[in-house]
Amino acid sequence: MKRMTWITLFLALSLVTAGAVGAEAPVFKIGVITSLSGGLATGGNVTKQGYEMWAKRVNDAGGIEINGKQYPVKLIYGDAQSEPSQAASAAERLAAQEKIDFALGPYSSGVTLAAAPVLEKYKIPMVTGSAESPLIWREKFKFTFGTIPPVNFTGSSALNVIATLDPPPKRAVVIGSNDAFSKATAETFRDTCEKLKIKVMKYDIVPSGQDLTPYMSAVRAMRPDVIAFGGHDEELIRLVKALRQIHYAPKALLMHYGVTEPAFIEALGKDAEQVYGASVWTPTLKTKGGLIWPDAQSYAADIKAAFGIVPDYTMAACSAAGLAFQAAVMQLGAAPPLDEAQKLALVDVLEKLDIHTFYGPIKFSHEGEFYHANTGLTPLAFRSRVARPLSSVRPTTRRHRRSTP
Amino acid sequence: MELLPQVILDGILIGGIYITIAIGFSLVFGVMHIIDFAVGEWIMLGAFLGYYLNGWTGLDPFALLPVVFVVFFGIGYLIQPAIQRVISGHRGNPLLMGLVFTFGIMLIIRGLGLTIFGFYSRSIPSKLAASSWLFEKGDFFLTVPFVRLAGLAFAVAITLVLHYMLKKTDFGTGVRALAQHKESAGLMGVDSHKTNCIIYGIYVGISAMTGVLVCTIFSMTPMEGGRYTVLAFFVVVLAGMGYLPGVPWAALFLGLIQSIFIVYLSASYTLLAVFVVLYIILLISPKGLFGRGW
Amino acid sequence: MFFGVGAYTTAILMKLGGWAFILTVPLGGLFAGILAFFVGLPTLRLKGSYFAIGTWALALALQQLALILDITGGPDGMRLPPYLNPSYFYYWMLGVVGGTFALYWILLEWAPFGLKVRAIREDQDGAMALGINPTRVKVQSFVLSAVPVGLLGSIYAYWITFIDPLSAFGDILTDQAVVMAVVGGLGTLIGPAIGAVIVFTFKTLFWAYLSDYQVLYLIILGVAIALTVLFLPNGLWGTFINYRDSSRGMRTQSVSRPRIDASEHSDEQEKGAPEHG
Amino acid sequence: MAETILKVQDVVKTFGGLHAVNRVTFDLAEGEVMGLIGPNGAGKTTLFNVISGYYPPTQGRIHFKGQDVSGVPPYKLAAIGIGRTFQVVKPFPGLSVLENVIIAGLCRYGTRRASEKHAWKILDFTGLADQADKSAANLTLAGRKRLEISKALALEPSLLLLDEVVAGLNPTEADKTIELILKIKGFGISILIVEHIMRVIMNLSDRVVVLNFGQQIALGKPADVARDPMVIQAYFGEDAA
Repeated sequence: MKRMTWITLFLALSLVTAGAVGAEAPVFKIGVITSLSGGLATGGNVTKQGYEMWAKRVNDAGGIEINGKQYPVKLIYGDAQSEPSQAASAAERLAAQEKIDFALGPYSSGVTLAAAPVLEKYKIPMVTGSAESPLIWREKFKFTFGTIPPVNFTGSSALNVIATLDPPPKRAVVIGSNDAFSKATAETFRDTCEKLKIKVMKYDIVPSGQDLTPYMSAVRAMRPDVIAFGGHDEELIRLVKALRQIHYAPKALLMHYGVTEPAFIEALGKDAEQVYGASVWTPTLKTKGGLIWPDAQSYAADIKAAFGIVPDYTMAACSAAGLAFQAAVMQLGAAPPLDEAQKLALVDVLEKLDIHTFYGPIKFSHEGEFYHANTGLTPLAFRSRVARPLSSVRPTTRRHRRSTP
Repeated sequence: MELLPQVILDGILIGGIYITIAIGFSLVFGVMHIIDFAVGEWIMLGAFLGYYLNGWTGLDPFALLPVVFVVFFGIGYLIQPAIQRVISGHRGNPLLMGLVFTFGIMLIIRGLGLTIFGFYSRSIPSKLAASSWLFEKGDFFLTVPFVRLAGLAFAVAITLVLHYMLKKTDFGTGVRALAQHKESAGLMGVDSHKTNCIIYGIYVGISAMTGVLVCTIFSMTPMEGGRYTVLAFFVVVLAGMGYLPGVPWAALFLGLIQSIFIVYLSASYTLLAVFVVLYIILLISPKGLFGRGW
Repeated sequence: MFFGVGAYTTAILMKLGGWAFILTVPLGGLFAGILAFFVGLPTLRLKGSYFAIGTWALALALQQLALILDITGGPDGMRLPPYLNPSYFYYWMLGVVGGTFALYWILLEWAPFGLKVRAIREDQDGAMALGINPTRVKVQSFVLSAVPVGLLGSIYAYWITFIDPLSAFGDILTDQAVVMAVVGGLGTLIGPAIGAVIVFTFKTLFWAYLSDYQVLYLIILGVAIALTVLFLPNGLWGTFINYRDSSRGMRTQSVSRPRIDASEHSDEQEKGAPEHG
Repeated sequence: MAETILKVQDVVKTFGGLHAVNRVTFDLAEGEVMGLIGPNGAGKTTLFNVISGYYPPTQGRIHFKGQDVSGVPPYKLAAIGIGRTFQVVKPFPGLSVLENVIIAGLCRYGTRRASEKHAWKILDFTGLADQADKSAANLTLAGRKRLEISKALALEPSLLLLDEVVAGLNPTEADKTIELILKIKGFGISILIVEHIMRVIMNLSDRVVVLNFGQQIALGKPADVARDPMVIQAYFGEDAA
């Protein structure tokens, strides 16, 4: 009953307030849908800082130049509260009430999957700097693009490196936390292991927030060479601590997300060693960019000055998402506010986009399972603590070729 | 290999952590009939105080426990009158009022926590965390992580101290009288106001110490309090609401279920199993495993 | 819990069964009702807070189940084809809510059912002596309250176009509802609605003008809840009613007067419960 | 003699080790008024609760109109014609007097409208009609006791269990209530009545059952029972015997 009242009133009020927003000075109104509260707030905040950094630099320079005139950007936030339903509501509000020209996307796949159809409904293009789940791209949203390649594109790279260790690992245990992203990561790890002829002795998807110590005791009895884990940041920290507490170190511990994150290294200190991960960007990467930042180092310095932290790949990808929009809209030459035809045209420009940024190349795939994901990048494999790329490995080239014919 | 001893041990060690999470919560419910939604937030705040103290002094987290307790005892003591106001007087449904009020407190603490501590996970280093005993004999092996053992020892110590306090001291007699009958306890000279403040202070103090423990064994973010609120709730319901002696057994029971399930049955179904078991036990015996709840 | 059942009914039937939306909505309500019946039968034997905890545990179990099963898409959730017409859903919701209010009004104010419910709420033993079967009436009310929620879950799934275990079985809405109920006054039909308006307006204004200080929102909401409970224990609406009544004097009260003080009696029952149990 | 309506056979009710009711046996004929007396704690209310279905008997059987009703829940008994009042009155305080009675009538008359018509008749009969719109919480003690009777009557019972409906009233009110009970008896409704005030029991009852510490110590005509030495001992102690 109460929930029902709440939803009705929400609906009624959103219809009432829809007409209230009037004309303002010509700026690009950009909706940012991300989780600023809830369980994913850590990652959400990373995306927020990335988007903010881009907007700040654009506005410091006077705005985006369209036909000789400069138009500033205005970021309008919608808190997804780490819940897909809230993300959809936020997207609905930004689209219907705030009449945004463009959207910058959420952190985490579930939230993106909820927000994307809503934006699709209102024909608003979105570039997201996070959300690495393959599911998003399988849905083939016309209006959704992403600067980070999906985990099935990147995740295998670290395993490829581990496979070259001497002696080569033979047996692996793969675990995933039960959320959309982590499960996809675990699936990728499992499939890649099989491809590399590493035997998967145990594969489990566990409910998030579990104490995995007893599980690890059981795993220890199997003595695998590799433990691969898909999960979010604090789960990774807990897993490493659990292994430490039971005094067990496999040859390689593989995690996809977060190993390059400063928080991970700070929280674990020495224990973060021996953890392998994959990433697409680090501040030490050699890149050459045209817009705003000339290279990765200058970007990192900017972030350090603004927030006092070292940026990770998600933050960089988010700033790069802003750059993608900037480049596309400049090519299009459309001044705000964008009408529906211009938004459609913007999608076409984005599809053809091929630019180089501090983050690396941005080139969205047109078809296949990586539809609209950025496949211009080269994933890197890392060993944590030093967070220095071990080597650059092309992902399974066959797949890569299929996606970009 | 023979896993069972290890699985049981792990279950007991998890249970030890659950004891400390739930025992203060149960005490406060038993004495004041408050379901404190903010229990997880006290745990979170304690964890962060421990984290910063550890950073400044470099002392081992276990050595910091008394300091954390004293600080949060004070905070609890000062906050209690507001809660008392909410649950007393001519108000409808004090239980629900207390629940909603502490829900508000929870939001405030969480908001402040996020503002002050930021979003990242923290964890407190401890020398104990890096060592363990290892017995190995043929197929049989058993690892005892020091830090978790210390956690269990702490839980047992807290339980014994509370037991002693309630059963053997004059203060404890007053508390028990108060829990059973507020008015007549007052007539017999128990200062209910002060007693409630002290009990609430003890509860907040224990919860904060639990935070330090959790942050040493696992990690903590300002968003995570809610998880511990749920755990505290479940343990207390299993034990029987407000039935303090049931808490350790319920906590160990929960720990063992989790540990055995995740290893022997299905890792995916662990949480489902926990909720179903809770539901079934509630149906069979609403007053907890021992039928002694409120 | 019933919200999620409705939502998943529609999602599964539309996506895997290829059903039309209109057909799935009544089924969403129906399944919610059936579940309420089978859950209510054993669970409603539990008293007060134990009942709440029992249903909570069950809702969490259902959430876990939705996370594990394949048919629900697990943690990935389910996506439905978007339907671009907000007013369509608006009328659906209005219809369901209006219909529910009308049905409840008739049942509670005019039909014998309402009197039976009130009798049980006030004195269960007394009601039994008058031939009222409390378990039956409770299960009936439980089913009655579950059906509209299931219907709304169905509509919600298609409106939002994406559901997953967290959104369908999460408790964020429930928390808000509790909050609103108390801000707006407990045990009345109008109280929760007023609470909802206030919380929603506050939230919208906050997002519009202070979007950079999202965390502050938590704090302000928390402070608002705490202060309301401290100083307006009957909620805003309840306080208003009390004020109106006291300024009118203690005149004869009309039959349909909203019962603000219901909670006091239920409190007495709670205290008395162990003696009967 | 008329047919037996209630048959209580060897009924035992224990709580833990305590025998609240121990081997009580009696019959109640149609139209008969039976008094149930005994000192405080004798088990009268417990016996009432067993007969009206609130507690299942630990041992023994209860037959109502020839049907075994041991352990049948109260709401079913109410439906087949056992009405009862409570010693601690149980009105629904938030509802009006009229609504209180309507609820009871619903059991016989399915619709609210028919039940309301019936309720007015009952209220006229019990003299509460002028207070029908009052909230039940605002009635005097006498009014509330009368409301208890009204509710039980609205069930159109063939057996009425009255638990101290006179106790606590002033003499005028008490006389009015006794008069009311006699009128009810006049309809041919069987009544089992618990009362402390001997005058009431002696005036009303055809027969009396006496309980002491759960045991049935006497059964018979009021005048005979009053002379029974065991009864006198139970009421006045050892010295009086």
